[in-house]
Amino acid sequence: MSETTHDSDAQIAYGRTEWDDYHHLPTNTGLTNEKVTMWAFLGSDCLLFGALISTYLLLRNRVGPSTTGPTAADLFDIPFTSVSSFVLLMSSLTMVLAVTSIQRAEMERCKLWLLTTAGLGSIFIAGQVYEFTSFYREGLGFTTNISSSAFFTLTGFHGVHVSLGIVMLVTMWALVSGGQLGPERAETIEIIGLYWHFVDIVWIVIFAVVYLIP
Amino acid sequence: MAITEERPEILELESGDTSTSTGAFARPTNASGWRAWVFTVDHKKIGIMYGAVAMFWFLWGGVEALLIRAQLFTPDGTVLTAEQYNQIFTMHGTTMVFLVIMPLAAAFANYIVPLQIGARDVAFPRMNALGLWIFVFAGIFLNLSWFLGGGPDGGWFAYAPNTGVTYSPGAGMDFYALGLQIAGIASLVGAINLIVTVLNMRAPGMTLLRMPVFTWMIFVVQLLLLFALPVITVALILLSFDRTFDANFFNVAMGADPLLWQHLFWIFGHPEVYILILPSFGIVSETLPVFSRKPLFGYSVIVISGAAIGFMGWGVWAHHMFVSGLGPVGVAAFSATTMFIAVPTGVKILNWIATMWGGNLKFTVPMMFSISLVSMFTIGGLSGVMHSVAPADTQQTDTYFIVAHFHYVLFGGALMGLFAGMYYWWPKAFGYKLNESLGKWHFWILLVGFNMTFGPMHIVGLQGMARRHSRYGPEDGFDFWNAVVTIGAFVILIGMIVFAVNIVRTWLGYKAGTVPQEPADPWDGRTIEWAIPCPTPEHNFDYVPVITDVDDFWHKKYQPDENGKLRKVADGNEIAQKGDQNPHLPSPSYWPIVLASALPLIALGLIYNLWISGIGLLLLLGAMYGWSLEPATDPDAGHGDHADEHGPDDDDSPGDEASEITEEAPVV
Amino acid sequence: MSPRIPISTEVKSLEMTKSQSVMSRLLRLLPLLLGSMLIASCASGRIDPTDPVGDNAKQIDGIMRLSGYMAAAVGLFVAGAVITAIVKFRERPTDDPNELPKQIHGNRKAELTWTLIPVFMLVFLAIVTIPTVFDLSSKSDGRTIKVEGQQWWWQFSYDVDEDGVSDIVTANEIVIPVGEEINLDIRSNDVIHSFWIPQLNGKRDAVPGRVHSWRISSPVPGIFYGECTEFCGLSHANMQMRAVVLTDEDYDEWVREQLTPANIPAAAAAKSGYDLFGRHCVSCHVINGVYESAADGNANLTSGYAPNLTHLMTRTSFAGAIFELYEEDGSVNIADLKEWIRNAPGQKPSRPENRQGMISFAETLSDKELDDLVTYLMTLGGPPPLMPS
Amino acid sequence: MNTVAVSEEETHDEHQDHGLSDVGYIKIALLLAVLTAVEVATYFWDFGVLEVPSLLILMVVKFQIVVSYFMHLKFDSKVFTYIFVTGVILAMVVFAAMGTSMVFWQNPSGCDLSAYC
Ligand code: HEA
Ligand code: HEA
Ligand code: HEC
Ligand code: CUA
Ligand SMILES: [Cu+2]
Repeated sequence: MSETTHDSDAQIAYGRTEWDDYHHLPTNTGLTNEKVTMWAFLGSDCLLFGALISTYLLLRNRVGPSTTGPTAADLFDIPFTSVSSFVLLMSSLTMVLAVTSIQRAEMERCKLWLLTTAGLGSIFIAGQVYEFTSFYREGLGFTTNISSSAFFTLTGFHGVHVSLGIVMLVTMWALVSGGQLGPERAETIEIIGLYWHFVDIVWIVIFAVVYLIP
Repeated sequence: MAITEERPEILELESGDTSTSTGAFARPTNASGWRAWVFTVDHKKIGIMYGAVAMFWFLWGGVEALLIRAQLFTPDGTVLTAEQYNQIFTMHGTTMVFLVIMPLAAAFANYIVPLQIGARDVAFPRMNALGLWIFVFAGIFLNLSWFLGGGPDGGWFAYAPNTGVTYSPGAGMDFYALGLQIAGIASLVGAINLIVTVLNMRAPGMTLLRMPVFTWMIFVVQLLLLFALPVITVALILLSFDRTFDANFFNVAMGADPLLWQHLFWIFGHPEVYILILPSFGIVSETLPVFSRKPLFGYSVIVISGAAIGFMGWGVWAHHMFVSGLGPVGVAAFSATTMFIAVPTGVKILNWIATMWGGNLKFTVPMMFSISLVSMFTIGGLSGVMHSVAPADTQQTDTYFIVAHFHYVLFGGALMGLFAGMYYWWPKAFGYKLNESLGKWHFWILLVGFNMTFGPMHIVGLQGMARRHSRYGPEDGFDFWNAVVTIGAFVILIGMIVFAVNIVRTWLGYKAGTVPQEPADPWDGRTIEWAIPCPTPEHNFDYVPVITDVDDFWHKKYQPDENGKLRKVADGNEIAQKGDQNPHLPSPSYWPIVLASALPLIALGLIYNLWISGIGLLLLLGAMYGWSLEPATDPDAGHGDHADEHGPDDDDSPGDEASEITEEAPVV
Repeated sequence: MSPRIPISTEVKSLEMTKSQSVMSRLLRLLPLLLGSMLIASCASGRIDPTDPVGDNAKQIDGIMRLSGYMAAAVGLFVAGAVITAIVKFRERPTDDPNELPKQIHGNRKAELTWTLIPVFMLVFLAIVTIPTVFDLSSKSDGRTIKVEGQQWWWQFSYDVDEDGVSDIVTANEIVIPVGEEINLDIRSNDVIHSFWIPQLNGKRDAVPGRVHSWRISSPVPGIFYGECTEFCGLSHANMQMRAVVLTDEDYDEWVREQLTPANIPAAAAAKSGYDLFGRHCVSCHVINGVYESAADGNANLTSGYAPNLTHLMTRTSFAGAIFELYEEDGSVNIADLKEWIRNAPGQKPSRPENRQGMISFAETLSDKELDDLVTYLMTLGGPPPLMPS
Repeated sequence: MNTVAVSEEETHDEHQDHGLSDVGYIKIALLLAVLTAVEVATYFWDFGVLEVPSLLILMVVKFQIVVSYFMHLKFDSKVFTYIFVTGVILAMVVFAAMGTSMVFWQNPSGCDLSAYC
């Protein structure tokens, strides 16, 4: 530190601006840090699911000398999965309604839609649990063959994502109910909504390429 | 998701010098001693800790390298058993890549980027601390394997099925898979944090194309990490599931194709090598202009080529698989894409030379390391182009010719650049310069030792010496050069000891007053981190700088006179900020380190006993809960106009500033 | 600018501090050192890819040299430029510290030049490379030999009568006739290995679950050395192989001998060894004609395979070609062979407890028994058609 | 690069435009439901060669709709679009290349991948 120059007021400190305080600095993009964070995370997650889905697609029909048991695709129950896919799809609608209602400061509605969304998500998870157990009963466990390992890993990871989303939704519901989260923080709900919709579009892809395309 | 609950720290960093309780426990105070480090959320302290821990692992990775070299000093070496050798080279590669170069780059990214963009901290300081501690625990976890039955023994790219339980029954590969998974989480957290920081927290006027090149390169690297890490995450998940839960992903008897692992690993692995080199490219893009006293030649070209390298790096991964059986179409395609990555890299090299050309070169230590990056990396890059010729690579792959290539780019490139950065920014971080003449000894010994170590590897490689061989025979004719290589490695050790001596001596000297404190701008710097005192005050900037130019600080010092000739109009040290304003301190927190410590527990449990995982999981959940109850900055610190808006019971992170910001018209 | 500034100039230019000048005096010794190193390095080994013999290897060598010269040219240019810059533009004591060098921010033409020149060079390189890739991966109309890698040795199988069943199974030494482009079907029985005989061709991975084709040929008879180059676990360093290239007559003779099954020996010691073999070894090893029980693979090893020993003595080496089977005078290397049978894991790192590699018989067999076993093994064919020189 | 031009490269006037009304979202959801129904129909009726392409198209359309409307990407800052679309496209291109190389680009003389050999 150049002590010698300290008292000279001819010197201006480099970079003095009319904001002498960080408190009033906007972000450069005008976007909040949290929302950029969530989108960055979702961009990253695309590659996670990209890798899992392509792994499944590459492995689903592979057999070796010790392969036994059916493939996952042999056991698909399309009508059943269609219903649970539909449920998850509709939960995206209720999610968006939760966001619009908190933006309009309609807290009661917001709570309702949050819970509905979490509920629909739970139905989806229940469906998945049912699917897994029925596969298991039909002789397709996680370790049975290569297609089952790949299938359970892919859908399991999606299920974990959904479950995390449910936890977040219920937390949000609790916060809104407790009055700790008001309309001024609608963006928090919006960000969780982004996550929820992302999980939904991943399922849109899985439903089409894993379940429907033979 | 804790991530979303963080709030924009930049808006409010308040004095944490208090122990008032908020959240679940009393908050740590900012006091001093080790607590000031362990619970800190300050990007500068975090940066320094990243660096220190990485240097420790460098020592360890170096010891492993020396053991490798001792074994290969003579034919049929007997220093190590084959088993030890395999574990040691695996851990040497893994350590150097994941525990040395990446965290060293993270050290600079953390310390320097906020300063270069004029920010008070990164976007999410607690997340930043979390990343650091996860990385620390990942390193410890990986190396725990040495004490629990032996290190991983599958090579750093761990080709399946050799890494499955059938062929690698020890726990080593589990430590590898889970340890890298943990390290990956650290990098992902850090990457997102820095992306947000660079996007959102630049000083007014600092458009993307006024950003210093170092910040640019770090930004590109974080994007690469963001998109590359999930791929290795999946690969490691598949491997762990195979090993731990008997899945069949790499079980050939079940019809697995081992190439799947190779693809997944290298889809990550190749972007990874650019993750390793680009920070150093950024560093020399800062130092070369400063010590040539000329602006960077082709600023925008260098930035764009950096981004282009990052982008093209996604299309070349299979050049690591030229002999794996890709088939000629794939081999030809990847061979061609690989070649063309030399173009943007070459553009950078030539722009650096053009920066020096016609300059007024000062051979300070950082400059010498920077020049050695330019020349040594080129050698490594050119051997890379020789590998990209796929038919030729069928003779080169898995020989020491490859080992020579990647040490030239990693040591001669990445590490030389990082050393340049250390000497260059040392005064900014610690207030004094490292001794220049010891630095020159360090440099010359290192340069000689480096070329002695890795230069001859080209020769033995072309003569057919295969890598990852724990021995070679006397009849192979490799003895002479291997002896030279081993001696070279010990020369490197001497060089590094000189460096360590330099660090300790200058530090002691500084404390004793014989080593002078540096003013704000000791090198006649160009970017705004030199516009604040050395060492950086805890709050970074007194005032937000307004940026009007690339190399903004330099333009404040040098302006054209009436003839249009550039003249020095101000002394950097005098116009620099004084560091005597607004001591806003970020509030420290227990939670990052607590949360991070849960991860190795969970992983250990996956290897030994799921109950341990359960404990880890509880710890994780508890820490997340405590974390979210704790406001990002201590409201009781009683500073600022927002303190009253959210009292202690406002237990989730308030987002009001955020909405406030968007209401304010963006500054135009 | 000249790219050939001698090193000493660079050094002088950097002489600014005392420490440096000491260093630079050391550096001036460098050429001397380099010279002596070059002489020493001429002693190249027996596995040298820079001394190609086979057509494929020669083709590769050509393109490798081309890329090497290109790289060297670029490297010399860059080195020249860097050194010139260091020498010419270094700060001199006479420089006015207030005088700035000319501030140049860039130059579009220069950027374009050093983008386009590399592009042209690389387009050229790609044009040469791509056809070569396809060339080298085509099949020839020569005979096909099956190559199998396993921890940590190689097996070669010949289907002489082309009925789809292997007639000759041998280990570690692939015997081929001179001048013929042999097709290899490369497989693995456990982890990934890589087949490499550098003087004949580049390498090709042996990946379990896949068959990779590759070609080798040699215009001259002789023994060529190679090794496994994909990390395959503990004894990766000890998994070598040889290609024995024979004249057509020798090759036919070799085939004839290989097709002859083994006999039960008559002499006492050998008979005793034969019996011991039946007791201890047949669970893994096959000897055609007498011990075929283990037939095609067995459960004692993760790979399921141990070397077929029917014509052991026609090989020049054993155990992943790391031990010579014959002394230089042509007598059998009894010592190593006996030591191998006594304690294989002691001779070559392996993990028999994990079913990787041959088990130790140090506890099981007496010295006498070992001698008998070796005596028996010595009846199994031989001597080899070619000996290493 | 002269005066204090403290501007950003991105402008955010679109930012104010906050998506659709609730009714709008319900309509979108109905559309999605219909598209899903069509998808499921391919399971019950045979669409012949059209089946795979039509499923893929439907999938992309649904994806696009959810991202644009439910996730507001259509109305929100372009920064988000850049980040997210980079991820989506990288994933598609990279894994498509990996997949095709593992399935189609095999060594012509090598064995067919779907069979163990
Ligand atoms: C910092 C890390 C780093 C960097 C930057 C690079 C850069 C490059 N690498 Fe390297 N590479 C590694 C780290 C790195 N590599 C590692 C760790 C491995 C081994 C992994 C393992 O197996 O363990 C590896 C392996 C590796 C292989 C596989 C070899 C094998 O196993 O068979 C190949 C093959 O193509 C390759 C190519 C290249 C190329 C073409 C570049 C290019 O980016 C280089 C471009 C630069 C230049 C070319 C020099 C400057 C250019 C000019 C002056 C312009 C003019 C030039 C021309 C016209 C030629 N690398
Ligand atoms: C950045 C990466 C990096 C670095 C710096 C190094 C450094 C070194 N490497 Fe490394 N190496 C790799 C990355 C790296 N390596 C990788 C990825 C592999 C492949 C692994 C695999 O095949 O799986 C490899 C493989 C590898 C091999 C091949 C092994 C084999 O295939 O069998 C060899 C052999 O010689 C080798 C040697 C060395 C040597 C002698 C050094 C020396 O330069 C080391 C010198 C360092 C020291 C001696 C430490 C000195 C430090 C101090 C004294 C600390 C000072 C402290 C303070 C200042 C605080 N390395
Ligand atoms: C557990 C299985 C097993 C048993 C039992 C076994 N071997 Fe082996 N043997 C192997 C394997 C595996 C190799 C290849 C080892 C290598 O090269 O790494 C081998 C290699 C050999 C070789 C070298 C062959 C060559 O061409 O390289 C000889 C000779 C040999 N065994 C002899 C014997 C004798 C004699 C016995 C009985 C006393 C015996 N083996 C018992 C598994 C076995
Ligand atoms: Cu087999 Cu290496
Ligand atoms: Cu690469």
